[in-house]
Amino acid sequence: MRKPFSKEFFNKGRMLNPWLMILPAFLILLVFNIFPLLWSLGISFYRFSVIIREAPRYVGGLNYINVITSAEAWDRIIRTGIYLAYALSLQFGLGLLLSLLLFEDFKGKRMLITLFTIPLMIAPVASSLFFRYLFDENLGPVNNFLKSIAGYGPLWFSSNMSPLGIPYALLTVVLVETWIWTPFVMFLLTAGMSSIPQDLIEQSRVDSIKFRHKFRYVILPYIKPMIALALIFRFMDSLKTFDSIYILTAGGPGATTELISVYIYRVAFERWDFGSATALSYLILVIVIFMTNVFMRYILGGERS
Amino acid sequence: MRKRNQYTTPLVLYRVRKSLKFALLIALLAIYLIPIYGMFSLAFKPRAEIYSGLFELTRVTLENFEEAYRYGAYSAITNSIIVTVGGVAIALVLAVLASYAFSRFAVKGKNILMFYILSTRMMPPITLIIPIFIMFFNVGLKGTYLGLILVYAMMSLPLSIWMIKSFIDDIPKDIDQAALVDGHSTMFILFKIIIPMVIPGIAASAAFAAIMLWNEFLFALLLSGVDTKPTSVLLSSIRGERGFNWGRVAAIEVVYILPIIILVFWLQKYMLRGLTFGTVRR
Amino acid sequence: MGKDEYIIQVEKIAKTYNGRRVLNDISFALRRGELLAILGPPGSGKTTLLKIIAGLIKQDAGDVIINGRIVNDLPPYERGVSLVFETLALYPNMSVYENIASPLIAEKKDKEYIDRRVGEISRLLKIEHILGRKADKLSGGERQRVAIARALAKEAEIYLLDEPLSNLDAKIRYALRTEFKKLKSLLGKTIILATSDPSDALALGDKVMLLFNGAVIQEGPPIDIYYAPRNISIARYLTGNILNEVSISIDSYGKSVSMDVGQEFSIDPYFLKVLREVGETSITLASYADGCIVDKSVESCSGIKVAGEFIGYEYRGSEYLVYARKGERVFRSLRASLPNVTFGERVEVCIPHTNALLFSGKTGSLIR
Amino acid sequence: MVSIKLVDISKTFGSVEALKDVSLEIRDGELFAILGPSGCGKTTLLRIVAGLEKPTKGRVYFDDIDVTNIPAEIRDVSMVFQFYALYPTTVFNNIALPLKSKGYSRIDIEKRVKEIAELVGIGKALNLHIDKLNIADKQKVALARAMAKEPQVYLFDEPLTILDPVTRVIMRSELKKLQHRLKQTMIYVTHDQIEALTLADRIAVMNFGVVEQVGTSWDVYNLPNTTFVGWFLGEPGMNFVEIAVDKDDLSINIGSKKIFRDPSLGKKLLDLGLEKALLGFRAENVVLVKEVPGVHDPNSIVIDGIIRVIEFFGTHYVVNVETEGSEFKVKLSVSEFNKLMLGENDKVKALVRVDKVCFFNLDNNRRVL
Repeated sequence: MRKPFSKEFFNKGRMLNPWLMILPAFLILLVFNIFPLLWSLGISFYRFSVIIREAPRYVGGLNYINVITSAEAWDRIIRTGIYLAYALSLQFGLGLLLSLLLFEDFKGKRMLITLFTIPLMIAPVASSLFFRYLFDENLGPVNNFLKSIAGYGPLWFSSNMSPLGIPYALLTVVLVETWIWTPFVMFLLTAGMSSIPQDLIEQSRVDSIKFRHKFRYVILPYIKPMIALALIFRFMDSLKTFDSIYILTAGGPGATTELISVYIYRVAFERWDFGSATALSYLILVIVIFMTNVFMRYILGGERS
Repeated sequence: MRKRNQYTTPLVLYRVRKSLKFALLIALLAIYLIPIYGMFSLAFKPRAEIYSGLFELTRVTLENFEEAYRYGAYSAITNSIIVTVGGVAIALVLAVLASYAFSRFAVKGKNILMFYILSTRMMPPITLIIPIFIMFFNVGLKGTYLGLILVYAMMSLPLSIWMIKSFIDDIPKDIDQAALVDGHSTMFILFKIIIPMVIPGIAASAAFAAIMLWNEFLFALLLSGVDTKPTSVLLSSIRGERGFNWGRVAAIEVVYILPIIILVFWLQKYMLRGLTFGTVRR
Repeated sequence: MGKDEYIIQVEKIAKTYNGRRVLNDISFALRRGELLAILGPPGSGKTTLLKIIAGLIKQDAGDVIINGRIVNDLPPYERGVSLVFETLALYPNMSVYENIASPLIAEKKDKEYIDRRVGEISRLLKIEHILGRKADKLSGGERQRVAIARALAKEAEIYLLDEPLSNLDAKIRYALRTEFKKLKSLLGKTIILATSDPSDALALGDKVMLLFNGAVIQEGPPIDIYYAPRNISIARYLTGNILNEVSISIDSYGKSVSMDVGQEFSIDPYFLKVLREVGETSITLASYADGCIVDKSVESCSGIKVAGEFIGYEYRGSEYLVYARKGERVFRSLRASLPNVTFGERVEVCIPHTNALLFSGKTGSLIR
Repeated sequence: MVSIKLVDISKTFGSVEALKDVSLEIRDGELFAILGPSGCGKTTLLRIVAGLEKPTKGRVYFDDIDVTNIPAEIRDVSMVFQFYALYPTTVFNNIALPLKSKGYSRIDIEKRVKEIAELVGIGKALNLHIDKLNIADKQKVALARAMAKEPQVYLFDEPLTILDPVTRVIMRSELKKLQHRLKQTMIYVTHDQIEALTLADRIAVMNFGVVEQVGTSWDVYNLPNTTFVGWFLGEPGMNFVEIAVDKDDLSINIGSKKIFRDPSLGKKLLDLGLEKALLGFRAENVVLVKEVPGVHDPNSIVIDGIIRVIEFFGTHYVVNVETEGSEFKVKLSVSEFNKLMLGENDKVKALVRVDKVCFFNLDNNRRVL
């Protein structure tokens, strides 16, 4: 048998203090997570900019007041809300449809599920960039196709209103994000469905009950927790949406697709106003921590029982 | 010809319904996979045929890959490998130790610590980026591999700890106790008994962390330098150019996502844990 | 050490979890070579008690004394005990050989010794042919044997076995029980065995200790436990909660007698005298299934006879177990054939006084 | 109301052969039990009859109609599962849902549900949510749901296992009564021999995907076709001891000891080509004595042995006797045991009447006599 440590290390009965095992990981988190978090809390109370090279100046809660009273910030928050409503309902609608189609067992089901999960795992940067090609307004395959059947291809990256009530550029972001994330919803719901007792599924088959009864009495009770879980995950991750927007539209045209995370990024790294940016991100963080708390209670509560 | 009986009509109806459902599923899958297919076919298309239609592939050529190489894709991929492997390696070692302690010992404040670790998954990275940016700027870590590797280690630690812990939790504590009665030491139990049992789980956790880091964009954008820029940043920089070469982009993307696609097939079994951070097991 | 000295003494062990008392002043002592069966329902504290003896859980109070030495503060591997877990806790990624060798490796024994010892033990347990197999590729019975083999590999003073026969098919369980008893007399080891199955405890134990809700309620040889259960809950437990029971009330003058099974009953005069002599106004009379007669009519009954309704039966190939009911009371009788009645018909139930156990109606403790 | 015919059914899962060429005929209106240890393929067989699983090979017939390819949804059978598999809604809905999809009118459904619920004894619980019921009532709901739709066949997958023993006995009687009244074909899968022996008109005993024997309770217990059936039924199972026939005097021997001298039996075995065979007998059919009385019943086999292990089971003792390297069990009542005053390592003689023994071929474990 190979021994990775000296004999002394394996000495009989030598117990290790559990804190010693946690410490290294904790140190990394301390330096690169806890410390920056506290620091950024500090920054949010200063007027602070690297570019102007002036010394940071303590301004108290001014940054927070500025952010809360800023029409611009509220505009971005509302945009984010609209985006969330569209993206999440599309992702959940399609995800549910897919998982229902995948409910019954058939040969190759696992393979199909795997294929569906590919978009989820590849870099949003890569897929978004490719969607720029697909949705290219003049020569892209999507518009080529639309023109050949409908004679018209919309300007996918413009601020023109789409028939769905949001500008085309935002719609494009929603569609791309839906492409990426629908499999996530599908996957969680499918997992929830696999927790339905086999007996109950078979009973419903032998009884040959109607689909709507099957959905209500057999499927829904078992996927409820997964729906909640997926909703919380998707809500919090959608707040973070950055990569795809940055690549697809960079927030434009104008501020059409400038959602909250892109907005903070621009305040910080284009206007170099670190104070306002950290203040705003702290407000978001508070929401997220609150949600995480709810989530933890849900998950860990369920796990205990 | 089979005799008509009570089953004939219902059977026909049953089969029609089933076929329709299957057709719809296949149609959706097709819509789903067309972009991926398009990416691959574009990468192998001659430059002149780029806008010729998604499904047409008259001649296969590698010229796009040559172009990509000249464009610097090779060094970007190398950079991606360095920071990903570096970040995952550090995180993995630390996570295995920590998750065993979390799983097996009554550490004071364990729940709070685990909660905090999970909450980092939910934190918008934008909250952290500003102080880290300033910190790296001042310490001179900006633009270095080490800087990005350390940040990446921090980023993948929570996923690794939660996921590996979920695997260790699945091992009955009786196994540890049996080893204790046999007379083995803590380190023997961890390295010779527990870890060998969760090797597949640890590998899967590492793979998920690697995918996360491989795909990471925001930190890479702000913290990498000209020479240390990973693939995601290279791809994003193409965005700013006018009338750029789509064949070349597709070629870089194919090289960039191919390893992930291969991993996805292996990771299927662990997908649920990976997606839910190990909080849901299957 | 003399033969009469105890090899293990457990004195007033107590343990509380989250405010719940799981063990309450447990004491017992055992001589070398004895087998103690701890019998109790799931959750009665058996596993906790074994783990306290093994040193895996620390007791709140009381002492564990092994070979005359108090071992309370010793870690598990210095106590000279070996434990077979209910879950077996085999190391699934190791081979059967490595599993059995594990305690020997921890003791840093040389290769030759380990080889010899593993060989010996695997022959004893008839698992030589699977030594090379991985532990997660075994059948239930094989896993059980490997776990016992690993425990035996360690030279221990006391072997602790937690539900060693649970999770097995009834048939394999039956066979393994006999084999286990043979093994026990062959090795002459001191064994403490926890089980929730009365058959295991009665068939295997030299002594049986009943553990209910963390407290010892009776201790003694199997036959004493079975024929003189200290209180009625023990008798109920031994029969899987289908003891034949009747409540009898006798007024203080000993004149009028009534039962909870209605008006239709008769008592043999001699037995009535016995009941009166007890001097209690309320008595619960009980019998096991083999001490009860159920038939269309029982002509002479030397005990008590009540009327009931035939509700069903079990055919066991060699015999019938006939079920009758009167009100809430259910009676079972072992018979060679079925009574000539159909479901729902009236039958007579007779419990002869020779087979009757009498318990106090108030305290439930055994009178006779 | 159908008879069911299974012809050469095989089923493989990956590389595992769950069923191997199973052929059975289940008569119209009979209660047929399939008995076997876990993993013997009995549940798979039931699921094939239900249409939940397709056989890899072979056909299923309901009367004369080939239903092999008819899915469960339209096969028109009822199934009751071990864990009752109720829908999380009211009792009424549970019974009514299958009827709704059968196209019954609202009034019909209401009437029928009430009728059946009354019959099974849950009439008062119709509007309760199933969470409010105890296990026995839940199983009754499952039974009522199965009955309401008037299927061609009832399929039971260990429906009584989770009930407490007394309720189980009562439910068993109820089921038997019901079966007498409905005269419906029922297939009952169980691993519990008592359940099968008590309930069934006929039993199929299965092992490793093969039907070892089909017969009445008495047949399978007393005349097992194979050593497996003998071992599986009874507690303890049948004893098997290897014997040899002496070619010269046609006596029967265990090792070097003669146990039976009547030449006719030895001749029978030799005529079957068996010099060696397995002697099978049940533990409760053995009479144990310390000394054989001078003249004993010539129709008894006498085996000398030594007591190795004594096990006390409350209602009886089981004594393990060793003879010439083999071992057998003897079941004794407590009074018999006490009379004999037996102890471990005592020498005893075991007497078994020759009409209570079976002989099995050593090579294929099948019964020959």
